[in-house]
Amino acid sequence: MQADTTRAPADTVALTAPAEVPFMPPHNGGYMVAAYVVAAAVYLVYAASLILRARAERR
Amino acid sequence: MGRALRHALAIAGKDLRMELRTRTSLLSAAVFAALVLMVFNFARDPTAVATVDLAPSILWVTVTFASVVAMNRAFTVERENGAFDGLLLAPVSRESLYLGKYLANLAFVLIVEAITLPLFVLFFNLDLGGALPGLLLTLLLATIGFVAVGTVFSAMVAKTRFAELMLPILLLPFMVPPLIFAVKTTVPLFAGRPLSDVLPGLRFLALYDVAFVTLSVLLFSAVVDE
Amino acid sequence: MPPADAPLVAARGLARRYGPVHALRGVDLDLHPGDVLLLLGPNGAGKSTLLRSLAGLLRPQAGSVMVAGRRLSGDDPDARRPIGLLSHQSLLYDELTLLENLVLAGRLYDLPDPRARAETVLARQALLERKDDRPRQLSRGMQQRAAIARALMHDPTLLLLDEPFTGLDAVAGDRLRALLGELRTAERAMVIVTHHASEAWDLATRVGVLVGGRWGYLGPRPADLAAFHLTYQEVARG
Amino acid sequence: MTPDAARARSLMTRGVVLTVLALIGQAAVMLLAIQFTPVEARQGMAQKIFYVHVPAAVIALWVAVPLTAFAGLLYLWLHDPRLDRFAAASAEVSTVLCGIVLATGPIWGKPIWGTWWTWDGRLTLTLFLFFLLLGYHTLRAAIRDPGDRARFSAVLGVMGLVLVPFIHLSVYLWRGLHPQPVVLKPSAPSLPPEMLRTLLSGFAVAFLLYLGFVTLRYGIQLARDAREAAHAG
Repeated sequence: MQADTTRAPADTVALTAPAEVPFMPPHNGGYMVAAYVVAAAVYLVYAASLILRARAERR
Repeated sequence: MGRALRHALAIAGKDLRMELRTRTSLLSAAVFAALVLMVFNFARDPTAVATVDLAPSILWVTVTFASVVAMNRAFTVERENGAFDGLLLAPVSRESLYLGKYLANLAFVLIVEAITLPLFVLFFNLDLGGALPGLLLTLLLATIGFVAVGTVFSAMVAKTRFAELMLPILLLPFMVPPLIFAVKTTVPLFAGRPLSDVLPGLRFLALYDVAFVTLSVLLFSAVVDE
Repeated sequence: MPPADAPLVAARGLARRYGPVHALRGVDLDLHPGDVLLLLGPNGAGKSTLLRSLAGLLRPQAGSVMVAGRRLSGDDPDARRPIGLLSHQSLLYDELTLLENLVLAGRLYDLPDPRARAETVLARQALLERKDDRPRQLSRGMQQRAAIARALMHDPTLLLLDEPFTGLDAVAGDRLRALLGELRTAERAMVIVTHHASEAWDLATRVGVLVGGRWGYLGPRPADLAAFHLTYQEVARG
Repeated sequence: MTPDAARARSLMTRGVVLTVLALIGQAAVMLLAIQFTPVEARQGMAQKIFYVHVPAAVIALWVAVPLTAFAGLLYLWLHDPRLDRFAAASAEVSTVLCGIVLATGPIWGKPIWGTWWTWDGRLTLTLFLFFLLLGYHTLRAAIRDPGDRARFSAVLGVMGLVLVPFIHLSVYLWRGLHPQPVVLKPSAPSLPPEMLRTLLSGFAVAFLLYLGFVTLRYGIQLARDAREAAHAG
């Protein structure tokens, strides 16, 4: 079986021992975006609620 | 030491006499248990899931909810005519006051379990056989633990309007570890596996009991003393 | 026993807050055996806060209370032994009979023969024939006599009474005044919290008026109630 | 303007500044993770959720929740209202942080482990703490007397903290694993420098967020208490 000579792209670093057959990392960036959006949303909404409550107190 | 125990037994005795006289919450807890068991009985497909695998968790869920019903009344009854002030005023240490209420609660829950267990065996026509002593020990150790925490929490929620709802909300997270330890003890027990498989669960249950009975005794005065 | 002239009760610098509200702002009080203090003051002036602090049911945020030479604190339950409390609630369990309620109290106070003692105090309150009844089966006046019986089970030397006359008709009021008269002995001190000074004026040896958590007036009871009302009015406003 | 009200005002200002800075920091870390951190060869881009999930979990489980319980324990000893006020503020922030961990956990789990939920030690502990915190807030809302509310929530806080080791034991027994050494050791045993840098900055920002949020929330509560005192005084 002819060895697959394509190397993983330069900027990826194999954390664990490389599998016998190097392969492209799975295309699952969408999950990352979803997680970042959710985290950012929660942080922002909570910060906003605190700042609004603070402003209500200052009046 | 003897005096503290006498005080505790006097208080526990009073609670038991009052409860056995009205039997309200004991009966409701027992009826509740029977209903939950029945629901479980019809909610599963006996052919799909072997009874023996499901049985432990069914028993524990039933016991969990039935005991929360039983434990709630421990301190609601003290609010009648400000009777609790009478106990707080007496030269009784908070530790023996807690011990008294704890022993009464323990007795109620064990009575509810004594009603639930035969129903459980009947409804699921289980052949416990050799597993009965192990099951009873596990049931006792688990109950000792969560009733200790439940007694402290029922003292706190008695002061709120919806004590019946508050107690489960506070207590359930504390009941899951003993529940897991108990299920992980009874599953190998029912399956007749060697003692070494049964021991870890029992050891953790005993550890939980020591930790939370001690902690509850220490923290109880913070709950009742204004 | 503490020396003869030592006060039965010595409260020093009592302070207590409920969130933003300062119920007590530094209250001192000495009570000697035989004293009967009439505790007056507008609502929310701190009367029941002070009474509950004297009973050891309320931990002051500052200051301390000594009863019969022992400081009231969580870790010394016995310091509360000499204290008896008659609150406007009866402290009785509805599911227990009168006798069972009193025997329980007797056991908590380590009495040698709680049952005999219970029957004695019930007899003195003319309730012996009702000993097997439940508190809720009794009239308001009888319930209060049952509550008094419970408070007297351990023969307290410090008797605290929180608005004992509320809800009583004239007859029951007179009967209570007579009873309190009998209870006034050389060894016992009493604190009576009330809204109407007249209810227990002639029983009192001293009068204390709490205003905003401090003493507006604390001293021997003046002879004339009417004159006192005048000074009390400015004190309350002052 | 009472001293408390003045102090509340300054705390709120400081809290807002800290929070805004921390939010900017958080955005920077996300950018750092996306643009300037290598993609993990086996897990792909989804692995980068790690840089938000783990810091929030570490700050929640090792800073926010323990501080809440410890402030409660100290309150039981000193009965100082400031400790109770801090415990309540820290509990609210702990709930938000646990919320983020529970939200991003499954989103990370799906691509990596193939399931939305696993009884992994850290996630299970976070779920338990989330329920304990909901109980904590429900209890505080249900008790009107400030003294009772402070003591009861402190007792629940201490009880909750003692429950944590038993949650670890339950997870261990439930999954029949050998006990995991440290629940929170980053899943990658040793990170290359570029990844470690992003993770550490993630920790720093998450801590700054906690600090900003708790200062701000404490200031708000102090202002409310001061206003109440003014009315009742």
